[in-house]
Amino acid sequence: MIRSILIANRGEIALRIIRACRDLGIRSVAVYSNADVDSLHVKMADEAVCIGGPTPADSYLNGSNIITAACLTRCDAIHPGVGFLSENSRFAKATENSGLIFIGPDSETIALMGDKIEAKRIAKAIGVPTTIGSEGPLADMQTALSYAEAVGYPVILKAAAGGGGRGMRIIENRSQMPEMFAAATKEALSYFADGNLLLEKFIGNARHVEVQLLADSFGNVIHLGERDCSVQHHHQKLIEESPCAALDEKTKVRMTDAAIEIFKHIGYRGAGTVEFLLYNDEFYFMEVNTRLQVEHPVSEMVCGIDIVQQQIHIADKEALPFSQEEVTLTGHALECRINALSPGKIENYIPCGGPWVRIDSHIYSHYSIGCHYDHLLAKIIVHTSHRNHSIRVMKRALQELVIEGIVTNRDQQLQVLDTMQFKTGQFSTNLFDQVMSVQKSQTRKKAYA
Amino acid sequence: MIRSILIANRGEIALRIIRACRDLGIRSVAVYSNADVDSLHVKMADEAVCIGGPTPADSYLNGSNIITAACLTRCDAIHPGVGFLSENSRFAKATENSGLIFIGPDSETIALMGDKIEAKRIAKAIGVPTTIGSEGPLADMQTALSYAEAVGYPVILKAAAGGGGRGMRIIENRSQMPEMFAAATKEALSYFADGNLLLEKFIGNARHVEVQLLADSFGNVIHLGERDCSVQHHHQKLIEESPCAALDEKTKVRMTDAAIEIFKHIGYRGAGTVEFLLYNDEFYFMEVNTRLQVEHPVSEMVCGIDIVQQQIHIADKEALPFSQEEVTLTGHALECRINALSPGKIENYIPCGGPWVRIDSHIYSHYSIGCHYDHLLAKIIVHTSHRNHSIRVMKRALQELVIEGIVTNRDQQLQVLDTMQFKTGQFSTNLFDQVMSVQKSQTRKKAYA
Amino acid sequence: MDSLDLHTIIEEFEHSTLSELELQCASYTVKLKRANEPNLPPVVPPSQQPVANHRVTENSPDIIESPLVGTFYLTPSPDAPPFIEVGRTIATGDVLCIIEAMKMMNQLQAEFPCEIVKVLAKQGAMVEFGQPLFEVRRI
Amino acid sequence: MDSLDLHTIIEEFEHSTLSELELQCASYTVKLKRANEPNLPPVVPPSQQPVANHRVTENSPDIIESPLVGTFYLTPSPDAPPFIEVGRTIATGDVLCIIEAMKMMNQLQAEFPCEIVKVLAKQGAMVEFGQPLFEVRRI
Repeated sequence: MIRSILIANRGEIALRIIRACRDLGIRSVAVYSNADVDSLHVKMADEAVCIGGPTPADSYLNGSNIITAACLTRCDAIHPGVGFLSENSRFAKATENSGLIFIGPDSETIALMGDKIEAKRIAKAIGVPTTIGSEGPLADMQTALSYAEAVGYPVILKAAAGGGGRGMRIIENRSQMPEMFAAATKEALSYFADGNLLLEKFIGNARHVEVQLLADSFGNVIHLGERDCSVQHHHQKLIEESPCAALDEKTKVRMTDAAIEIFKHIGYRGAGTVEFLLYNDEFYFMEVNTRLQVEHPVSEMVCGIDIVQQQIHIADKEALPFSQEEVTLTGHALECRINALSPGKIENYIPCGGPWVRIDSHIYSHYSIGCHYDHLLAKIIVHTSHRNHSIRVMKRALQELVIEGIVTNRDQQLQVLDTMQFKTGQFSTNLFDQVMSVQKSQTRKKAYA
Repeated sequence: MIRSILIANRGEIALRIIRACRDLGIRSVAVYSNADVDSLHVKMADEAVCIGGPTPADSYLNGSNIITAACLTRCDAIHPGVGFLSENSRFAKATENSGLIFIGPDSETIALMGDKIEAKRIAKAIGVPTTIGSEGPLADMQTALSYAEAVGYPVILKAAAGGGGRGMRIIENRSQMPEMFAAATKEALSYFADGNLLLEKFIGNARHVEVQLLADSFGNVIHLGERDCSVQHHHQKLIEESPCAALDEKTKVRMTDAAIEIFKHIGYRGAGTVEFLLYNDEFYFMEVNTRLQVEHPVSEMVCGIDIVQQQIHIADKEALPFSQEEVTLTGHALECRINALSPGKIENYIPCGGPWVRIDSHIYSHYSIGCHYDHLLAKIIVHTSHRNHSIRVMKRALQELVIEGIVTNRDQQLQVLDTMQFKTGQFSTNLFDQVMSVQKSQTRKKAYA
Repeated sequence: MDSLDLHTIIEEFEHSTLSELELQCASYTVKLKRANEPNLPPVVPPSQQPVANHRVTENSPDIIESPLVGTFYLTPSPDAPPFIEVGRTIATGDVLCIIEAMKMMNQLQAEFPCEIVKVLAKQGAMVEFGQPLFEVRRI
Repeated sequence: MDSLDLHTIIEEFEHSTLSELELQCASYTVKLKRANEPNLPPVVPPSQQPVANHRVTENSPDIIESPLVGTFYLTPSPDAPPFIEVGRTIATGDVLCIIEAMKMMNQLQAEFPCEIVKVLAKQGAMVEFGQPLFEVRRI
């Protein structure tokens, strides 16, 4: 039985997990780097252990210090949060080997789904549509060229070993291939120590839609609906919502069925996500995220289920307490990520509030945003009966939010919410860049006027 | 059509109404006293008008200045909020006479239900149980004595003209009557300029349960479930929840039916509440609140309906957009009021947050709490699937709340949540005083030890 | 002020009778203090004055503020001449203006004899509670 | 003003009759004060020291901090005598203690010759990253 959990993370996601622990009566142990002494997760947890210097490699990626801290503070389990070690199968394995419970899937599952070629092969094998392209790593540039001829331009090169936009290149025609292939190989090598590349047909005007799943140790797999995460900048999600405005009921059922099928096939255990590209009512498997996701609150609000609590219950070998039929998805939830666009000290923070608003945030007045970690300041989540209500409530919430002393992306988010594309639900992953380029050209016009 | 609203109130409830305006695309005009220059409602509204000095009589009760401000800022309507002028039928009438919409019931309805004797008479006439006692104001102390003999001690004296615990006295036996009668008369006279008293049989171990209703101009009346507001101190509510833990399904249906019956009978229009005493599955009509209530969020969370938006739609002569059958009450919502126990400056405020938590509050770091108005700092509302989850989430939220610089009732609230009575749902309106007296005697014991 | 350097500031201070000087500008804040000269009277910066319906600052004109919310009129009727004019002397009880509220014409009377220095509100405009209406000089 | 250095400020102060000077700008804050003795140079407070594994304060002992999270042992095995003792002199490379982590016994070696002044961690207890383990005096 899990009675205490070490949280191997920081920021708002560490608070999120501490809150789930409190709600379950579980003791929480925070870890922190020298740079995070004044962080809320350190203050809020029942205990806190300093595990290293500011650089992630020295602290939040320092598996040995984290596992030792968990053992010495008598924790039963480690929750890796998102990012950092959350998809590191070696860390999961080391955690298990130390006699601790890793709150996440088996280390084997993490390793299997971490191999994007293998993941895609499995999806294809059980009949889930995947984008056409190379079935495995490209031997050389010539192979890339012949695949590209076969599927037709544009194509996209991706690092076989990792995500986050690193090693990705979109190639419009044959002449761009040599340069792009070399650049992508180099980038993949430097970020993932693995230069292998995949090639896929590039679907330009697509949406990013993912299905949230819960699977227990007894073969029960259920979904909590889908999330649309198409508003992105450099493959970083900015706005997420559930349900997806572009998904008809039939496609939705096919997509959630496909996601459940994959999880059943690989014997997945825990919370996880299957990501798809959606284009004209056709969807294509992209990858499996074997962890909690930043945007999980969007699903929590529409289904009323605490995903982090369920992660803990599943890790504790409990069966899911509800069936698919007992899950009701109500209304529409929308999340905006508020990011810092510059480091600095928050001189004044007045959060938004009131009806239909949830805030997941670790900031406070006089908190300093350093340059060691990501720049997520707050997730504003709203939940109402309809998508257009949610958009209006989100605008109200963003407008009343006060964060002084640093620059944030609040105004950019408001601009996106105000576009006709977003309002009507007709947009794809390039919406954010479109909005920003329009703004830039307008600013330029003004400058010349 | 209502396109702009003047909000004749301050504090968190003014923010609540501004938020509803924003969500509906309605322009909001705040009013404020000299003492509230730095208040959030002044900053958040689209416009703000100073209407007088710090004393309520000079500003928030100054109907003439408020109505003039509404006219001159070209508002279509006035929302009175809670307290202040919200149940003042003369103000409602004056608003109507100025060609403005009063967001609330007809002034006649307010006047009718403001007369507690008449309200009780109506309830009784249509078959709703009322507490036994005098049917009208007591002529003199001798009449009080003979009524008390007839219904049996203990009895309670109440001011005929007002509520809020003013002019109330509980009388255990005959010998206490002369002194109590004189004191209650004096208090009623000084608070309501009306010394008339009522006498009722006192039900000691009862709960305070109220039904939230919405009624439009077309005769549609629906309820949004009930709220239990039994945790009180000096008749001031401290904790509210929905549904009520002590109400079986049969009694609940009878109670909501009775409430709807009363609203239909008097032709009520707007949002309103019928308050009952609940004792051993029997309930007794107490009064009708012809306004929004502080604890309305508890109902909003279980039904997913924005009560303030509905108030505005109803005032705008729109029909209710849903029937009783379309209202689904889900889960359990709990609200704790965080009050200041001392005036002073809030040096540091870090709100609670995360899943299942809503905060309605007007405070911020460095905001000063004066002594002119009530001491409500924040309403923490949680909504989960079950009552015991809600209690745990509320404890988590209260524990992480940081308000430095002034004394609050946060710890008292945590003590109440921790009692066996509250946890099991078996308590009555004297729970808070019991908890505090136990604490006092323990403190005394410690002092002697 | 941006070009002012420390040397100049100290120089200025030295040639003054001040015992303290605090200076704040875009680029820096500086505070100078001189001890030992007991002959100089300390300069006390005037603190905030309490806000009253008639704001008074020593040797400066009074401000007459609006006691209610309403529409400000300088004339008894659209065609009539104004109640007061700048430069005119007013006796206690003289009508200064009308503030219309709830269809009532509220005449605002002078509470002391004074000379009108300036009219601060606009004819026909809304005035808030406490809004400055006239600058006057007591006689 | 940004280029104004401490020397110039002090110079200006020295040549003035000031008793105090406070100055704040983008890069630093300085406060100069002169008591009744006008010969004393102003004291500039040292700014915050960077935190290092070996914290150094002038004229005070060094602190050796834990470089990892683990269990602190002063002895190589339960029955063996401790690696070091208070008062003893240690050479560079001498083992000070063992920190056990992930079933590995990590020997912590002295990086400079020193004398052990105090043992700050408890035998068999958990130590965090950066936790002070020994107070030593450099030789």
